[in-house]
Amino acid sequence: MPYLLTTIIFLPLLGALVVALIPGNCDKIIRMTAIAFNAAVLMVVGVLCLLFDRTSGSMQFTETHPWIPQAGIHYTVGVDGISLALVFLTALLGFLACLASNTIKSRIKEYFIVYQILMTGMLGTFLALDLVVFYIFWETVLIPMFFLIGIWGGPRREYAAWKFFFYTLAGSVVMLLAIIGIYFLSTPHTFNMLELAYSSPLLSRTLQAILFLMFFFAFAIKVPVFPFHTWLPDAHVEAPTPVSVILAGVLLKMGTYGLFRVCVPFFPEAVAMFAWSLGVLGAVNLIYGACAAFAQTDFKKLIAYSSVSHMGFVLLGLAAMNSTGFNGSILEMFNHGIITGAMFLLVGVVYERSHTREFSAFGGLASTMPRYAFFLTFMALASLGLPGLSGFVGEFLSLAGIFITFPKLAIISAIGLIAVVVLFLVMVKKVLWGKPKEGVVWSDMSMGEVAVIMPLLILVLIVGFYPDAILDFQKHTVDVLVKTL
Amino acid sequence: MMNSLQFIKPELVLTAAGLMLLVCGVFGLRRKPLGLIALMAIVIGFFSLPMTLDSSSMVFSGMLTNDVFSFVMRALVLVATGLAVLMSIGYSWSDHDDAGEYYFFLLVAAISMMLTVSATNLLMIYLAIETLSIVSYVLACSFKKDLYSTEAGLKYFLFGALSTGIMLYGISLVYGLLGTLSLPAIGLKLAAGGIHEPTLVLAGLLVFAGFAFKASLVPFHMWVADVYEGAPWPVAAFFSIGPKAIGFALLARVFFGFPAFLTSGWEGIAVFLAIATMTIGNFSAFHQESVKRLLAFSSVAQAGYILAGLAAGVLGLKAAFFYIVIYTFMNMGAFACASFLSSERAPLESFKGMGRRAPGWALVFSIFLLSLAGLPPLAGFLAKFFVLVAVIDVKQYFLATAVVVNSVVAFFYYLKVIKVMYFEDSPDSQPIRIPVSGMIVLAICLSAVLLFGFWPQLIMNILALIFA
Amino acid sequence: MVNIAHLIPVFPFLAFWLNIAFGRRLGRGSAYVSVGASLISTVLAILVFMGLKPGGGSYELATWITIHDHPITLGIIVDSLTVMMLLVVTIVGTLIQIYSIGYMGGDIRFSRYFAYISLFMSSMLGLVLADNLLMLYIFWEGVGLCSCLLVAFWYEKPAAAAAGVKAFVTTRIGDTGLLIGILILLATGHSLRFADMGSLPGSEILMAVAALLIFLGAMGKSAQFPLHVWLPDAMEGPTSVSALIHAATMVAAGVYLVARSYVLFAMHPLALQTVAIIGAISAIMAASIACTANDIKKVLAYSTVSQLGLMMLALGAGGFTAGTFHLMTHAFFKALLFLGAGSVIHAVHTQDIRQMGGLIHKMKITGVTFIIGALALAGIMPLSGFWSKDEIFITLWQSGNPLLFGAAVLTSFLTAFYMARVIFLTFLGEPRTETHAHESPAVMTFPLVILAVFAAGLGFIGSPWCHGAFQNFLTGGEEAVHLNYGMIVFSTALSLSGIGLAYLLIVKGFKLPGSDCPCRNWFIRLVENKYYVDELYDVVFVQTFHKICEAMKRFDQLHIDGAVNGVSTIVAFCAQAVKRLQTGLVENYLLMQAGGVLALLLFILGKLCRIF
Amino acid sequence: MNEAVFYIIAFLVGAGALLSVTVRDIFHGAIWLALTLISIAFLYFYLDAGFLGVIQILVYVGGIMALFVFAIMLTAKIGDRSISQVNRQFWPGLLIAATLFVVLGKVVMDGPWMRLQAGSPVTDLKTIGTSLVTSYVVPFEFISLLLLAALVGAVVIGKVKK
Amino acid sequence: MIPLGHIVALSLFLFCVGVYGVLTQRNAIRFLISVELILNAANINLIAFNKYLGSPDGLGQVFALFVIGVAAAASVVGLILVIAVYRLRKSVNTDDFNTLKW
Repeated sequence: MPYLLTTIIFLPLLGALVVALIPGNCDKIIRMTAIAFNAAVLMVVGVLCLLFDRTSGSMQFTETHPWIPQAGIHYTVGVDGISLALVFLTALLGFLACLASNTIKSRIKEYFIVYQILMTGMLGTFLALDLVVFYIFWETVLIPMFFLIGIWGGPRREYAAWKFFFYTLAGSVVMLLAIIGIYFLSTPHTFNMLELAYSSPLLSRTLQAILFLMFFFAFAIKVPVFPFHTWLPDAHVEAPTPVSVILAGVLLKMGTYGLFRVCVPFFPEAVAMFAWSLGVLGAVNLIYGACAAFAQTDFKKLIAYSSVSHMGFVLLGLAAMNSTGFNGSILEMFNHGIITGAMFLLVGVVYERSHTREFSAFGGLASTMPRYAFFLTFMALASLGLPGLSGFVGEFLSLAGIFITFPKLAIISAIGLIAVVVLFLVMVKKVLWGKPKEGVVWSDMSMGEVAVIMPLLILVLIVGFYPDAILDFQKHTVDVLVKTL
Repeated sequence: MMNSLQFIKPELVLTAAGLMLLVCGVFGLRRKPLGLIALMAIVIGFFSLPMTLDSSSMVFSGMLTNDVFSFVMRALVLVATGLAVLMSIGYSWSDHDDAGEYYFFLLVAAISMMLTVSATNLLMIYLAIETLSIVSYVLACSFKKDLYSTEAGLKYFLFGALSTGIMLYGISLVYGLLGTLSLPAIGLKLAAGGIHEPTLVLAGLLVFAGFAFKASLVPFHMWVADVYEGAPWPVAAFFSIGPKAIGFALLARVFFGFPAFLTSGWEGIAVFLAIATMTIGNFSAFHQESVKRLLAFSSVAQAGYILAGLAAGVLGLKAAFFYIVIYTFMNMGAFACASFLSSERAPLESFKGMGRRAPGWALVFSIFLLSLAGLPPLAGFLAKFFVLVAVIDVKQYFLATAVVVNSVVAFFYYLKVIKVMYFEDSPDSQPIRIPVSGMIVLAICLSAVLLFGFWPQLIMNILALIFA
Repeated sequence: MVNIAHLIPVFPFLAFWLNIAFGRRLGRGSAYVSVGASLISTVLAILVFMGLKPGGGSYELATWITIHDHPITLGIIVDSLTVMMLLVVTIVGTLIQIYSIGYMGGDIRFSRYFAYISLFMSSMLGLVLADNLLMLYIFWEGVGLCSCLLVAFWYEKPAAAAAGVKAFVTTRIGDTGLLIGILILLATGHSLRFADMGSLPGSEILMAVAALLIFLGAMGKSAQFPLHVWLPDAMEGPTSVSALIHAATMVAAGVYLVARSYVLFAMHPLALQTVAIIGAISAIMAASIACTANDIKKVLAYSTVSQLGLMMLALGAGGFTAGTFHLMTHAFFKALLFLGAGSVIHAVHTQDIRQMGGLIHKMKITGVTFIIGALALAGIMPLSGFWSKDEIFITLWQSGNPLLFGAAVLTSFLTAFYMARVIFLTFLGEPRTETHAHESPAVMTFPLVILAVFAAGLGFIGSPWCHGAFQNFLTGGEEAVHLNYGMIVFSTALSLSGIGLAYLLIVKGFKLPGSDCPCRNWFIRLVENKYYVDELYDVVFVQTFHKICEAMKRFDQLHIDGAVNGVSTIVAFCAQAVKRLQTGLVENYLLMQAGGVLALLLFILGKLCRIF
Repeated sequence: MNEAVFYIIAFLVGAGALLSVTVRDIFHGAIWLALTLISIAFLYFYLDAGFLGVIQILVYVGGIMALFVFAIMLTAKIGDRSISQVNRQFWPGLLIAATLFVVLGKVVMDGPWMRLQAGSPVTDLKTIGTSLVTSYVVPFEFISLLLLAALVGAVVIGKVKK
Repeated sequence: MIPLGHIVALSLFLFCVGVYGVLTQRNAIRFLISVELILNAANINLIAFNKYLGSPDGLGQVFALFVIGVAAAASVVGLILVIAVYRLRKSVNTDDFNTLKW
């Protein structure tokens, strides 16, 4: 299957073009077109998953075409176990969020155009194997997101959009410097990530450390790692529901993906050097995020901060520097995407009905919206890492991994996990339990809303019960990665 | 001699057309046909350019040179002027007559710019720059009953007069030191050595200041915003691409590149000025409420990036050249969009709701702005990227940092315009019509920005020729 | 037949999904789904029991996940301990579900209730069957979740909702210990199988720590001091839930865990001692609180804590069989007591024993079965509680630690006292308030009777009269158990004296502690207020946590976000300043230009001069 | 003798220049400028550039000075001598000019010209004429375009539509 | 002959006086006068160098010739611009021309 990955990357862009050609007043057709294109992407990704050789840990489906050969820039894409899970996640959430976009009522055409461009950017980021191409896709995400938050967002959308944009941009320009730097430091000069994975570990420790820190800065902002996280609550809260889903589900993963794709293979010594700090940051993320989330009075903000908390596990797994930790970390990315995506969908459900996200407006929803109560409880439990659901597997693997390397951190994190539990239980209590508010008559979730969230629920169960469903894909890649350390 | 005449064929075409325009203007030909004549002349000139390639490398006894650089720059100058003419045709002039003279001035500017880039003698360079300046003063003052336009013209003149004075004084010192003004001869003399260096540096610096004025480097940029704001949109657009490209071409030819004049020691100043230029340009644009001024300062900042390229060796020269080409199109596009979408002063509020009033043009404008800001995968990004690559290659890490920090700051004001267009609604929902010639300008610029962004080889191959 | 054991939890699990998905359509039918599933499980459990080979065995279904290159399998362990627990859980569970049909009859979320119960059954059975710690942990959390959901089943009541959260969080604190213990075992021994626990390669101290951490998990689940606070609050849930989860099965899971990983504990005296001490403290403390409680369910709840403490005490003192035996008998009689209490509450709509009285006349079956259960708990021969308690006494006596033995004795005495107090106040005497109490329907009394039979008779299988059949079944040994007459006399006398004291205080007019007793002193007030543990926790943990969270939120907004916004403010300010350079006056521009030339000149000349 | 002539001329040039930018009355300034320009013409004669001297007088004194006077007459109100002719940045301006003088002077004085007393062949008119139509034919032709453009520009701006 | 340096010093003085005038004078016409001084300073240089260094094609004088021509053209345009501004503002003082700023 030549051009399979290229198809995946540019199919959404084609969708954007097609949507752009449809007259602006045909809302329904635009919506259907966008959904169709996203479904097509999902299907192609499905084919990719089927064709993917799980027994191999190397890059597959690679394509290379010279783009600017004078500057050593080639359009190179490929997929391995680490990226495959994220590509699948992107395609899935992209499709579901597209379905959930019926809450968008204004400027639909522009919305879907921008949305499709965003998809291309995200998929490209996960598939690119040339640092410049990677950077280009990475940046491509920014502007669509800026629009999606700024036009279709909540009351403080402008502030949030600015903040998101500049925070991320500040990180990525530093990455750009590092990309160029590593180009000149590598012998022979190259932007190819696979070649760099061979040549850059030979750099001196100091150089590795400097370059690592530069890349890390960019990724840390995207993840986000404490103390670079404050864009996230604002952006998540102000973004419309489907965009929040994408933001939390996919965009944050770009940062952690970068850590795995760039930092670990390129600078193994530096990563080892900073492993302890990474672990501490992970633990801080975990606990700080949970605590800050707990104090929020805004439903969506709470979920946003809980994302900060969850990403702590990814960092912990990374800091473990062993296959268990890496597996856990990557799985946690996938899980977080699914669970938090679902969470934002659920917040959106009540927001649609109440037009507020303050906890004080909710309460007793379990009585009036039983279906909603089930889904919210389920996802909250998955979020807090209830064994048997997907969240647990990733968290446990991360903890098990870091326990070998830094037992103290693992213990602190495990204790910090209590805060996460408290957080979500209290959230369930505030929203679902108690007496229903006077005069509140919100209809229960419609079948459409259930249909959007159902696949996520099923995935949570599948991964929870049978984690190898995902782990099988990434195992060998992780092994290869660990061997290079 | 025939050979030499062959070389200046495009200039001769333009001169003839200019004179014709004057005559036709006097006989009351309307604005549009006049513009078309000018345009036709430029097109003819453009297509007669390849014929000049056959000439020998030195023409008019070494006054002009026939190298790839001058060829390409002449082409660029013609394109820039052509775009400005096209834009002028579509522009809604109010309270302005003398259309024939207007186009005549544009053509004279084009001629002088073409001679500048192919000149290899400081005397010729001085004359051409001075001509360009004088014509520019008059162009800036196009609305002679307008408070803004006249003030712009006068400010431009006052600033320019001092600049050319300083430059002339510098040239006179160069003459005194080296006894010649021909660049190849200067190169030989310098290579031979034995020149009193402080005086040489002094003379060079004064000449540098004159070029920097054209390239609008800090602190020789102060006129930019006021002149652009006061001048009519097409003139401002022209200023922002034509003379600026000339400034850089001169800097490249005389100070950083070709037959080397004072090759060493300029990098330090260039680095310093590059940082100052981009920073002050960006910071000044930050709070602008007038899109015209904003774009003016943006063009100053862009000059900083180009200069950063010049400061970075051969790779940097390539990058700077690449940047200039890209810049010509994207900046022209941005100016053209802004002029057609808004009024002469172009306050930011007038762009409110443009995303709905003129969705297509708002998108095009956004693309130009984002390209200026350096967003991948647009051409502006690649330009910045190559500059950065060159800068890092020569280990100017501080400069590299300044470039990226500045590009972050710059994003703010470019996005501010886009934000106003898309995020805010306007009370006025009347759709906006753009004249055909305006569309052509935008189409050319847009396709260039996209084409060069996705297929930079086009320029790369030329670069390979120049630096062969 | 052993290899069908893994099917046991499957049916309740299916019932859960059926009830969740189609609950509203099923209506009352959902009860039958759950009870049916439960019955199938019971039958399967009995089949497994019948087919059990001596020494048991385990088998693996699949590899669940690979950690540190070592597979964690989905393994099933089937040995006598498991089978015992299986039987207890399925039988008690089925009976309680039948009871619930009547008890929960009018509830609007009838099917949801049964869904949760089924999920609980499934998790609990899975927990019992798990052959390694990680699997156990998974189901362990599952039962915790069900406990939480069922405690908060009437979430409209704020107290119930809060209790649900408290139950989950408190047990979760213990579970964190368990989790870390698992991590230690994984990191050092690479095996989590109970079968391998005797031969783990880790260092002595590390293994002891692991054992203690595992015990921490057990403490949370079994509501041992200092993690006992959730259990009394959990009484906000339906009484049938209290009976099933908070008396018979889930809370016993802690004891089960210790018993299950007993090898590990046995190797480390420190761990074992800790278990004993914690058990002793919990036993005495909870028993004393039970004496002053006036809510019938609270009395039973504290009694549960106390009895669980007693089991822990026994385990800690080396009495593996004693602890598990008591676990089994306790499951039946405590379930019976709760169901009886539920029946009473169902009838009189109050839980305060001071407002009851003379109920035995109106509710004969309930009364009689309740009294049987109470006597069994108090340890009156020959009811089941007597035998298991007797076993514990003997173990402790033999362990030679007088303090531990004293603790058991004191607990036993107090137990007899407070159970007698409940009976005197509730069923005997005269009604203190106007009630229209009536006997509960058959669907509720039927389980009571069955349970009463078990409560009365189950003890025999562990009695010398059966030659210690239970003990031998459990350990696989052939030892005969002998009658220890001294101990029988002693413990009977102890129980009777407790009942006698209660009789004196309550029936004979001595004022009971807890009402307006003139002899209130600081100690009684302390006990009445449950030793102020809740208040202490509220101040030390809950409020501190809230404060920390608030502080972090503020820190986030003020400092971190402040720094971010500060940067943008600085940039904006600088931009404003730079913009002001453009004064509009051309002379200023010229000055800048000339000054610029001069500055550059000085700069470059300065550079040159250094060369010269 | 020769030297003395030079210094007299130099004094005239310097003093005239100084006065032309310092006297309060702009009209007087223009007169002083004329004096300076004439003195410079004499300097040209002194430097054996007679043709240039003539041109200087013709173009500058005859042409440009006339323009200046016209412009002054058109714009300046004769009576506003009371207003200061110096703007607000007098001191910084003076400082920069003075520093420039010192720095440039120092550099140039250190340079190779200080002692140079050459007697090279005089450039005669014929050389200039030949140069203009051979080596410098492009500038020579081009300056006509410049003058035309300037002329047209002046007309365009200057003419007032009725 | 006097040393070349003295002539250069004179031109330098003229140049600096010109710069001084440009910087400190508020009258736009005075500005033009100052610019003329700068141009003449350059011209003095050119002619002096031509004399002292000797150039076969008389470059210095040719250049000076051009400069005089250019200066004339520039002065014309400059004065016209001053007059154009004066027509609208009735002022030739540069500190009055700040409609365009910031």
